[in-house]
Amino acid sequence: MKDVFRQRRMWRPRGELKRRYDVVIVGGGSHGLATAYYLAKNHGITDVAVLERSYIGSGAAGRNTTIIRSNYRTPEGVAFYGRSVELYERLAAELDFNLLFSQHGHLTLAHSDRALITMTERAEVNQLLGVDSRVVDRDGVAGLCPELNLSREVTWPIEGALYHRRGGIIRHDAVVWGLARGADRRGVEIHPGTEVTGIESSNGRVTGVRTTRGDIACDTVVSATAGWSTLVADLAGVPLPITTHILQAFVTEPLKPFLDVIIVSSQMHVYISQTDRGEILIGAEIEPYTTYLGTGTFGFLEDSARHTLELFPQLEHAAVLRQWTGLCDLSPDYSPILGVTEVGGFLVSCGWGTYGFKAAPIVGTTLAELVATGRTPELIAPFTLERFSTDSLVSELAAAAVSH
Amino acid sequence: MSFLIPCPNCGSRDVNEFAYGGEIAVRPEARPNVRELGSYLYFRRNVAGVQREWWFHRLGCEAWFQAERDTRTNEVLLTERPRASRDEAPPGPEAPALPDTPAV
Amino acid sequence: MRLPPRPQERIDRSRELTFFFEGEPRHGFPGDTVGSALFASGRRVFSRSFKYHRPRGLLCCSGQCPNCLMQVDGVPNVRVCTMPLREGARVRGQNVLGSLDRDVMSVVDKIGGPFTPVGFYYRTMIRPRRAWPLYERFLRNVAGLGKIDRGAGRTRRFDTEHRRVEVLVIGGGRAGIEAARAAAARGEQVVLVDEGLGPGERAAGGSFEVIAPARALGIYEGGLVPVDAGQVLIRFRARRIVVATGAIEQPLVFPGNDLVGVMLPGAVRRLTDEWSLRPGSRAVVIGADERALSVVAELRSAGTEIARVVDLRAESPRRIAAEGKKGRLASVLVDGEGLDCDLLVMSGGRQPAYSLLAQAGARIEYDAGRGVFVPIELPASVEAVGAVAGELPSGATPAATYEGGGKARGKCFVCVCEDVTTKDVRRAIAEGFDSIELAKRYTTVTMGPCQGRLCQLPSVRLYARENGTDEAAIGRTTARPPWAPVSLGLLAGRGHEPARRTSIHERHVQLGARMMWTGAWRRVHSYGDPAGEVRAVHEAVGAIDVSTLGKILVSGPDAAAFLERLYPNRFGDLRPGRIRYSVLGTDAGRIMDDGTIARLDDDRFYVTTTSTGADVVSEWLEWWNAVWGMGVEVVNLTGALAAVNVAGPRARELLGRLTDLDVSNESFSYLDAKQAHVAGVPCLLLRIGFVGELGYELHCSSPYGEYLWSTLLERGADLGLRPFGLEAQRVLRLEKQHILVGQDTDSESNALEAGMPWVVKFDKDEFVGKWALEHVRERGLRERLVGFEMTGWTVPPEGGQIVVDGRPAGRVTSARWSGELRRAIGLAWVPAALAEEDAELAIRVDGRLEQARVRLRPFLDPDGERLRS
Amino acid sequence: MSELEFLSTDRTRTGGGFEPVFRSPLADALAAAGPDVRDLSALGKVEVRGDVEGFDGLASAERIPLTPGRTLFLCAPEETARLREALADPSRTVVDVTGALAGLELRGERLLRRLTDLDLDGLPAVGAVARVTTIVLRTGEEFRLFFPQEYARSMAEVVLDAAAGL
Repeated sequence: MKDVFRQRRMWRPRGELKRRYDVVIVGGGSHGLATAYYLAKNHGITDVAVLERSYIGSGAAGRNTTIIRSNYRTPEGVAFYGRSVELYERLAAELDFNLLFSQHGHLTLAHSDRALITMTERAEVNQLLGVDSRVVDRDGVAGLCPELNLSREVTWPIEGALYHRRGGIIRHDAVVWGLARGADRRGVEIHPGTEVTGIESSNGRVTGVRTTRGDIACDTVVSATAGWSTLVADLAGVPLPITTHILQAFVTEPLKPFLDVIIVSSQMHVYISQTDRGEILIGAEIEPYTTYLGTGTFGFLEDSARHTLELFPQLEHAAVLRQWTGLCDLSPDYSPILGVTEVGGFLVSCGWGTYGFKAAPIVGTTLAELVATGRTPELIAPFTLERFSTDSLVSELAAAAVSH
Repeated sequence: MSFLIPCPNCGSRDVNEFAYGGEIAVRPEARPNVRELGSYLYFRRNVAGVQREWWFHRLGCEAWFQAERDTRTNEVLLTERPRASRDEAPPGPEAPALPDTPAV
Repeated sequence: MRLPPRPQERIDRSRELTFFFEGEPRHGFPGDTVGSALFASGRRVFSRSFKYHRPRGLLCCSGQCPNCLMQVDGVPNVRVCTMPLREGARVRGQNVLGSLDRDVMSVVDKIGGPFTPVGFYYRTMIRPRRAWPLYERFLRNVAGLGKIDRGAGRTRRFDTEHRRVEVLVIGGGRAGIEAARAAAARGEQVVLVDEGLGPGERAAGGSFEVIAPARALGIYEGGLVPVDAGQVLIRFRARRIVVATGAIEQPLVFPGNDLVGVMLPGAVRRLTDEWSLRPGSRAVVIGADERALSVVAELRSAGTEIARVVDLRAESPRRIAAEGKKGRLASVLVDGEGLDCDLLVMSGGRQPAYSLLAQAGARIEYDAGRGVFVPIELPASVEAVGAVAGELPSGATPAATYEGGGKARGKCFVCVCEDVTTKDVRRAIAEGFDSIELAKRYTTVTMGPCQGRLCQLPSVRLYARENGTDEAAIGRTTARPPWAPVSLGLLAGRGHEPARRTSIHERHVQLGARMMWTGAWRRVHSYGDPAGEVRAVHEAVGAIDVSTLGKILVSGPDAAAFLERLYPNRFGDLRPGRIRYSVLGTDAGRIMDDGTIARLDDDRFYVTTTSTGADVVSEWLEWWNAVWGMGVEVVNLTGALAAVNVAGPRARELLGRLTDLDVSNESFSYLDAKQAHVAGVPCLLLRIGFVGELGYELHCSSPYGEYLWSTLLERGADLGLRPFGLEAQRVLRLEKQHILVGQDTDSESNALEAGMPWVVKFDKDEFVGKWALEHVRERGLRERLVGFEMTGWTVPPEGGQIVVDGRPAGRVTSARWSGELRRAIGLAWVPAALAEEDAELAIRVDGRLEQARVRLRPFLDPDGERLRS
Repeated sequence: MSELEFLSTDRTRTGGGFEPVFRSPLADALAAAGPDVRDLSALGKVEVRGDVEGFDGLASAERIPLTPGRTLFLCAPEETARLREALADPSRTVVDVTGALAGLELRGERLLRRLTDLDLDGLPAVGAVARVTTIVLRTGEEFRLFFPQEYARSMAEVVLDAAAGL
């Protein structure tokens, strides 16, 4: 209890950059900080600088809709995110920082029998890999979330759902701060307000980075910059198969508890949860065009509101308090791109689309292992950048490219 | 922001009326090897700056056109009807493919 | 309780309105808000605060602050100070355990304060993990403000209206009205919107339209300004936007600054002038600008005694603190001098209400001279006038923060929405949350219902002081739209989703069909007896509405060459009047759709697509046409034509009754296309057989679809004709191993692995996807789509897994019971090694493994004799 | 098969016990509508791909340019055949879209404002009406909407509902 009252700095203000670090991590979000934390904790590598252009957690880590789950479609994805959920479950105790992880379950609604087939496929794959996930029918949905409008007199009646009991929401900022504190305490230097302007290499290997606060020598650079990944990889001369899009979300004014489980409608591309603060948090799908401009659209509010009320007409009077956007780095197969590139010592974590935050701890542990040992861990081997040059995609997409 | 796009046929309209066709990629002239094919199919410049791209006016004239847009501001600098040319190939439908669990 | 009639009052005393507070009747007048009527009835406590459940009373009386959030007619979080009073309104307090006056939860304020410093929840309740759900349940229950009625449905009508206007003026204060008048005088079309109830009178005589009360929600690009006008959301597209949102009165920060009875000057002015109410009997006035001081006269005229006026521009007290009893103001201490009072008017200056401008792209900077943030560098076509532009009277002193120290123990609030105190902010800084954005997330200052209106400036000032820097260096947090909270109901509007129905839809409904969605189409699942429908097709004749099929006309001198380059199958040599099937692939070699293509004549082809693929395929064809610039026109005819598939051994007999066309097998063979009148309706007839029996697809102009359908049913009745739906069709096509794109294929499937190498003509010079398919051929197939039949009686689930060594190795994409075959059959993706006739598959069903055998050829009529018969 | 007869609504034959019935896609949907809403679905509609600059074959037909290469012609139902013939030219693709498009006539700018964000002073135009691609024409306070017939019921629901809200 005493820690509650003691005023103690979460992380130290760092002075000038050193001239050299063993490892430079570009991006002070959940992935960059997790990688730094696990480098220090699991491998004793502490001569690490995390360079963040703005403040820590200012990008996707602080803008996502905080959902954690592992009920993916591909065996590779299920294994990877499954391990991530396990790590998340232990993370609060490990960091001694309450991440407010609410595992109240995750319901992906099916509005057609075609959608139910995909749900079944996911449930079956999930179960074979030990992930708690099953298809429930309309009655099952009613039991798990009686507030849902199960009427047939709506545009998209609910036919069933995929239920993932261990899915949940977590306090995203707390994850960032907890990891930052953990890394800082182990000696990692966190430098906000430091923008990388160049990546130096020689003979196909990274030798250092240039920043707005001076140049640094290093052997390893890890880019964990989500929507900005292309621009950072360009500095190293590494082309990436990703496009940058905005994803939007909004919250309502705080309300008394109304919804525990997370509701996702694949048909209407809307998802709804209620935060511990009482806000109803609603998100949608990415905007289809690429952009680096993170301002929100009004059409998003209108569409999401319409879809939300189809599911929860009771929320008619809930009032939208604020909307925001984040940048997403979308890969062609909706699976991440993790690990080595053609430039030695330049590693990436990108291609997350909208799933990045769910993977923070597993990205941290696997990338740290890769940096420390030079070997790509088995769990992330399917997610190499090389797969796009060898016709071995790991597709989380279910429907054909155009029909669904 | 929900920016406006000046459709060459219909005039300025909200971006939501249009389908985005992706940045204009160069289609190989001759048979590419697997690596070159992957590069053509998947790798994108994804610039923060002016990008030439395809748009289709779905809720309007139902025609394809090309635009130059600054991806940092979404300002559309110009739009024009396509000029037929072999090397400005559509790489594939970019927008419609989404996983069955959106964004979460 | 009311003062004698006053000149500016807005109430109509000739009529009384009755409303209910916590079930008890109360009275007010037309012109009252719920808030003013409650105040008139003697109510002073309007809400309980978010965290400490402290009593809160009217503070701003202008809809800015969270202090008067109540439940009105079941609607939570209503700002009652601006909500017009309605007869019969039912008003309740919210976020209380007990009542507004006796809230059990206020114990948090008494004892919880020291134990619940900012961010305490991050540091506690971590172990044991098992206990967290209990803690969490508690946390969730104490959080939140209003309550949602779980059983409620949509009750109100909301509409959306689109309007174009030359000049939109936001804000009906002096500057806004002047700007509107000026623009109107220049002959411009002007609309002015204002949040208040009274701008209509103020603007009288102007030649412009006034919409009030109405709130601009934001300035989105392209001049889109959505305006909340109550039941209607007006989406304005304005050529020019004039922002005249004024400035927001800022509170002072001192211990006890949230007590009931502490008010901003605007609240005092509205209570006295508009509703003829006395805000208090004895007042202390403390202000950093003329706003506070100017209410002194009003207070006097309302009979309020003035205990003391402190002009912070003239004197600089070191300490200010308010003290209260049971949450209500009792006295104010100014440098040790105690002043009994029940009203404290405070004014920390005015902050330009720049949020709309910031959202529109203006730069916002701190102006040290005036002590506020001001907008600079406005985007084109957006103007700011009046106070929001920084036109504030000079001489206002940036307000300091007063902390109790010594004996003053009261909490000193920076943010009343979230109950954040100066102590909390200091602690956050000491813990390392030194950037304003980090601190915002940690302390939640500016994240509450006021959206920073009342807490942004005080918190920035406090940061500056604590960090030993100035406000400009601290900056501000991003202003996020919407500018005012807006209900989901209003945003959603009426909520219609466009749905497509075939021209035969009503007949299906009359036949008792069970309808289902495929894409935006409503289609028939079955007419109640899918098995019987299947039998009819096998044994007699069936009819299914296939109007939803995509139908695209490709015409022009290059039409053949165009299709030849686009599809993997060959079309250059297709004879007029003949039909060929193909999948449609991407350059990655993946299947995006499939369908038949009929050549109508030399330069016209009739292309069909799947029901959900029509629009995308048509866009895809247009796209390549734009790229290649060939002499081709692509016309999407999907909705133009109704289509009925008549199939079964007696289909020919039925067709013969309806047309003069020679329907013999010799002159109208399998895969022939012909035009003829059927039942007097001109039709395109395609002899194809998705369902595996002798069959014809009849395509005719949509308005005749219903007639054609009815005639078929009528004239086919004696042949045993039955209408059939999608469920029967799925069984029938599965018996033939015909694939459904999107169900049996996914985003990665190619024609070779999907078992259709015959559709890919590698000897063609070029076609879209050829390169990729060549690479697939060279690397070898990794997986295959194959047919299977179950050894037992179980039908495996669609989506079920093929298991090899305990791991998922493939999946069932389709599975049905075939009454004809008396077996469970299906299609599945399996590892290429298992794609051999009779290979054994283990399929997971309800957690067990069931056996199946691979079948590479159609289960029924493998040589297509029925089709060709 | 030189003419695409099956696209035309005026090529039916009566006889042999057959009396084809043209049924408007709005027939059921507008049952409850007032006199201010009229069904225009039966009007002749012909879409032309290609150049129509010099075309003056049918004076009574209304011409609506959609894109430089696409034009829609409207005419009285009984004139459709003549219009098709007049337009026929090897350089053009002529498609009878009479059956493809449903048509509605409505009164009142205010009602239209609740259905579309098109600039009502810049008509004719093609744009979203109730989220459906629609050709919108205006004569004073009268508006004509032409949209894919499969959306007829959906469109009618929205239009009648919006009218009820005024």
